[in-house]
Amino acid sequence: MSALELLTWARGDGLAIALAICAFGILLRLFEIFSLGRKADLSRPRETSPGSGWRTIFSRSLPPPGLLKRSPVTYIGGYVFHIGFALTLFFFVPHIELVRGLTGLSWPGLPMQVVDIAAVAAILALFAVLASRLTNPVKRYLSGFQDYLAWLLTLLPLLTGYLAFHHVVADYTLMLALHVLSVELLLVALPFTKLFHTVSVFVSRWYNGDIFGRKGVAS
Amino acid sequence: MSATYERGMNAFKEVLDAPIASFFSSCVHCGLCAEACLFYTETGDPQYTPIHKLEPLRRAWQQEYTLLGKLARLTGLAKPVTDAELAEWSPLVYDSCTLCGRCSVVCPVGNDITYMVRKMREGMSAAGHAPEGLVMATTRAIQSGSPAGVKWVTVQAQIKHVEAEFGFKVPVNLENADYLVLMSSWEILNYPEYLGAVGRILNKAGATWTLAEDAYEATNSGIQIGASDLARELVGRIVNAAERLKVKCVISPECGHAYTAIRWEGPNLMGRPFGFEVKHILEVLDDLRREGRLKLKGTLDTPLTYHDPCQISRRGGVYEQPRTLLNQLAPQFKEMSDSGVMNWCCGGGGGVSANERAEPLRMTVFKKKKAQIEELGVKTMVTACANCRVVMEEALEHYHMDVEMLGLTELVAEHLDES
Amino acid sequence: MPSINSDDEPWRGNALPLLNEIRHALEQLLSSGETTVIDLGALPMGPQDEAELLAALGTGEVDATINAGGPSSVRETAFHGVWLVTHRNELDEIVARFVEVAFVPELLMSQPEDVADSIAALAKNLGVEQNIRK
Amino acid sequence: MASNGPTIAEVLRQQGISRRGFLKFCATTASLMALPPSMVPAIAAALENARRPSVIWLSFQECTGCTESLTRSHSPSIEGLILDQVSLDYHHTLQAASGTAAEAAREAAMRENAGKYLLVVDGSIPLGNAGYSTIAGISNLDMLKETAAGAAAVIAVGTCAAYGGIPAALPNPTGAVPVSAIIKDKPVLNVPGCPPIPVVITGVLAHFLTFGGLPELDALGRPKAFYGESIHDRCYRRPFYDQGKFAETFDDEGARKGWCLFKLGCKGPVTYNACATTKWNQGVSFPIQSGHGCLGCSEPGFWDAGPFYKALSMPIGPVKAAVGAAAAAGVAAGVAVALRNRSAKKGAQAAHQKVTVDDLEQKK
Repeated sequence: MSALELLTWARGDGLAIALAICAFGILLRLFEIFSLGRKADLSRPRETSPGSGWRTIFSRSLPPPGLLKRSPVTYIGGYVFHIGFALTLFFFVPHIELVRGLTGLSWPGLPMQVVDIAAVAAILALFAVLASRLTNPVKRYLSGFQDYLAWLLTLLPLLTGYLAFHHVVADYTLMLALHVLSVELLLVALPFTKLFHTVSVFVSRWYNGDIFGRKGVAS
Repeated sequence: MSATYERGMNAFKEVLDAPIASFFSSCVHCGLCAEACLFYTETGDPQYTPIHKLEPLRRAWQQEYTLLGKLARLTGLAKPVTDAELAEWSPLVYDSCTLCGRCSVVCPVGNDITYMVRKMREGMSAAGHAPEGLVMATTRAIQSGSPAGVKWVTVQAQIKHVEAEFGFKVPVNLENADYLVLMSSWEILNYPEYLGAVGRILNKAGATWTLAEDAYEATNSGIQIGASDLARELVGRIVNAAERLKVKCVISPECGHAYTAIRWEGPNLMGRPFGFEVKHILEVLDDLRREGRLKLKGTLDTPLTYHDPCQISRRGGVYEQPRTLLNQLAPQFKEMSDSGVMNWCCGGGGGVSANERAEPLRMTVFKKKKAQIEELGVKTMVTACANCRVVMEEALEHYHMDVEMLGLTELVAEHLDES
Repeated sequence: MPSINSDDEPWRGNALPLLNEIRHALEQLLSSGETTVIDLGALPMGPQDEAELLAALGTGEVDATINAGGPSSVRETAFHGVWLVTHRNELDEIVARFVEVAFVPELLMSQPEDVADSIAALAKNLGVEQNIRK
Repeated sequence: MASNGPTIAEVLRQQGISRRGFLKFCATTASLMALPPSMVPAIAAALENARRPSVIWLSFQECTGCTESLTRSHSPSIEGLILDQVSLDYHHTLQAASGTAAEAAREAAMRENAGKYLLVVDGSIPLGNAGYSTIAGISNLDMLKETAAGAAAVIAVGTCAAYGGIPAALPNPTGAVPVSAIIKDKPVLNVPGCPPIPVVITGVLAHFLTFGGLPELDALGRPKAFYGESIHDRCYRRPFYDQGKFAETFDDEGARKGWCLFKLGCKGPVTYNACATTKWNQGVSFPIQSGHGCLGCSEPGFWDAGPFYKALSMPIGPVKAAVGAAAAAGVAAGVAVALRNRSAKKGAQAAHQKVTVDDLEQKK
């Protein structure tokens, strides 16, 4: 199988299989979560409250007072990674074309140099948070195989994408094929690992904001 | 009957709900909850990472309520939680968590870890892994009416004392009163001034109020130990009294978890919304002030600060009222670092103060509050929770610190304009 | 063919790096006498690139034509020592194009083999016995 | 390579070409072979002694586009000059002889130059039914095996010979395979392209003439000198890609301004060929310069690598159907798990035994 044939498989059946597993998994997981139900809260909510589920979905993206100082690597690394990853994912023109191909939606992209910087920043941030995971006593204590697997699965698309873009290590076609395949691995793993937080974070933040908001606290 | 492992695991299955499933699904092991938890910050021991305290509950969820977890268990890839593990987790779930909720406001994915610890304790207590101190306190609460064993006769003695000192009659079992006044064991035993203070304030405001012979105790060990059946029985006494006496509002005293128990958990434990209101005493004071029914004179001119009880402010939403009152009463009122909803716990909430096993750890983690007080340099600290007050008074003595503790209600009563 | 670049677009193609390469080659020529030949056919050149490069190099003092297997033009550009060598076939189609940085391009010089042929030819014309070539 | 006969330098000299002309020839040959100009002396030295080789050209399942491409090269230019140097002993489209005479010429060339001749093949070989493609009653497979046996090397010209090409496109009715699938014991050099750039064909011949062997090849058997870099990397429109400026349709402002054709399906990034520098039609232009994206015609599998007008990053599989089916399956499985979860939870609630203060400790 040549690199182009591998790429063709990755763009074709590979992508279809990965997206299918991802869609299947996300729906299954959401059913698993919501099927457990939530009892209606009978306590009288505060009449006015600065907090709510919707507010917390957004506000939890900001560090609470004092925490940035206590865990700078987690926060700054987290921001740089997530922003860099999002810029790379959503504003690299070939990626927009992928979304257009899937959904018909499209929007303007960013110049390649900007995306390049974002990708490098995201990769560096991933290594910084890995170093932190290996050295910080809490993270090290909490981490298991899945945490390192999720890290690797996140790194691979960025790394292969970067290498493909810069035509290093292997020729572009092979790298591009590996890039698409690594994304497919990520998609397959997403519903069944902690990577599912990309979906469930909106649910968990909403519940949190709702629980606190009822009591008059903006959480 | 007996607590059993099976009853514990069954309780896990009962309490697991959609919020918990979403929380476990979202956790990325970032470790930030540890940085918000004084049991970690003051010990540096990663086993006190809040999310880690829930590991048995998480495994139970995964193996019971997720397809992959179930498959892993059927194929032997995942091992079920054992009774020994539950025993191992008991100190983590009871001794090193005060249900303060700080981790819950910090978690970047929005996990309400406190919500989960509260639920996990249902299984832990059903499996017989609650600490002895809490078991005894709960037993006393159910059997004698108060976790400290305080009986109605003790309250009656205090009533006599208050009537003699202030010259007003303390109403008991009065129907159709505006307020049903509750107390915590601590107020009955350690801070008798509370009843006098509340009486004077309500009388001055022209409000009618009463005590109830069968519902004087506001605390609820059932909530702390995590046994909803017992918590329901305890809160039911108050609800029955309030309904029988047809009061308009039940006042939760200066006690953190009592407020949570009656105000937020109460209706859910009883399975019905209440026909009366439930307010913390600070809310009542602030309402009266706003209505012009609480007039104050004079000020306390010493530098002082306010300790936010976790259940009152972060998990209760009462954080503006004490500040309005203190700004009026104390010109030298200074805020502590991380005040309001980001406050640090005294170290004795959530049943930890009733758990002798946890006492050395409780003293260690008080270093946080100690550092905050020292940073501010004040010698007076006001609070609105008798449990916080007792815990901190003990710890202040332990660390030989010359800091005076005051109840806010008592401070308000002292500056009541009685003209 | 579509118009490739509108006037308001700054062209950011390959002319600029090439001009820099030529500058370094000139420095090398002066310091060590080493010549450099750049094959323009090996570079990705858009129509605009080529026009820009030729405009930037300009026209110099020497303009020679070699007639061997088609005409080849050897022109010095406005920069001394920078030569533009264009090979054409008999149909006058360009088959290769080089920038040569040298004091004199290699191809302008008469080749020893041809000189030897010339001696033989001249000797033959003059009827002289020659013994240079075997 | 014929061991007798004059060397190439001698032939040129006999044609009255001067040493200066010979050097010009060497310089253009170097350019042709994408070799650096510093290689010219080495080429000159090699050509001094090179002798004309015998070439046998076999055409199988092909469209004759490759031959068209070759004969439309810059004749009678430098490639013409090179072609003059080879002895094209068999090429059934170009040769005058036909029928038995033609086959006799092939057999004679094979005999006389055994082990030394070059075999050039265009077209793929059907493995399905021998009758799909025959010459003089001989199946393509037999003829290839027979002719390759005595060849010094085999040059597979065009994407069909190199990788199977259009005849091998799904569902590949004839079972078409490339030369390299059959000839395993000889060096096989691929000159893919549909058609290949003529100067690449002549460049390879020139290299064979000059150095007596095949040039350095990449993993797909292509000469690195021509196929070492992608169209995208050598494209003069590359700066627009980097700036994020793309033509959205073939007649929009971006297209008129010559912006990048990536969104219109250009396969330049995954196509390794020399079009962007060597260009076509005497160096006039190449597809991208003419406003159309690269089809990727020199890559194995290009014929089945998705629509030509879909951007390279677009999905090409049955994604929507698969996701739709998976979503339905996800909902079905989700509902099943949800029902089970609910009954498990209900069961746990039913099994709840009221906790009393006597139940707070495990009694042994």
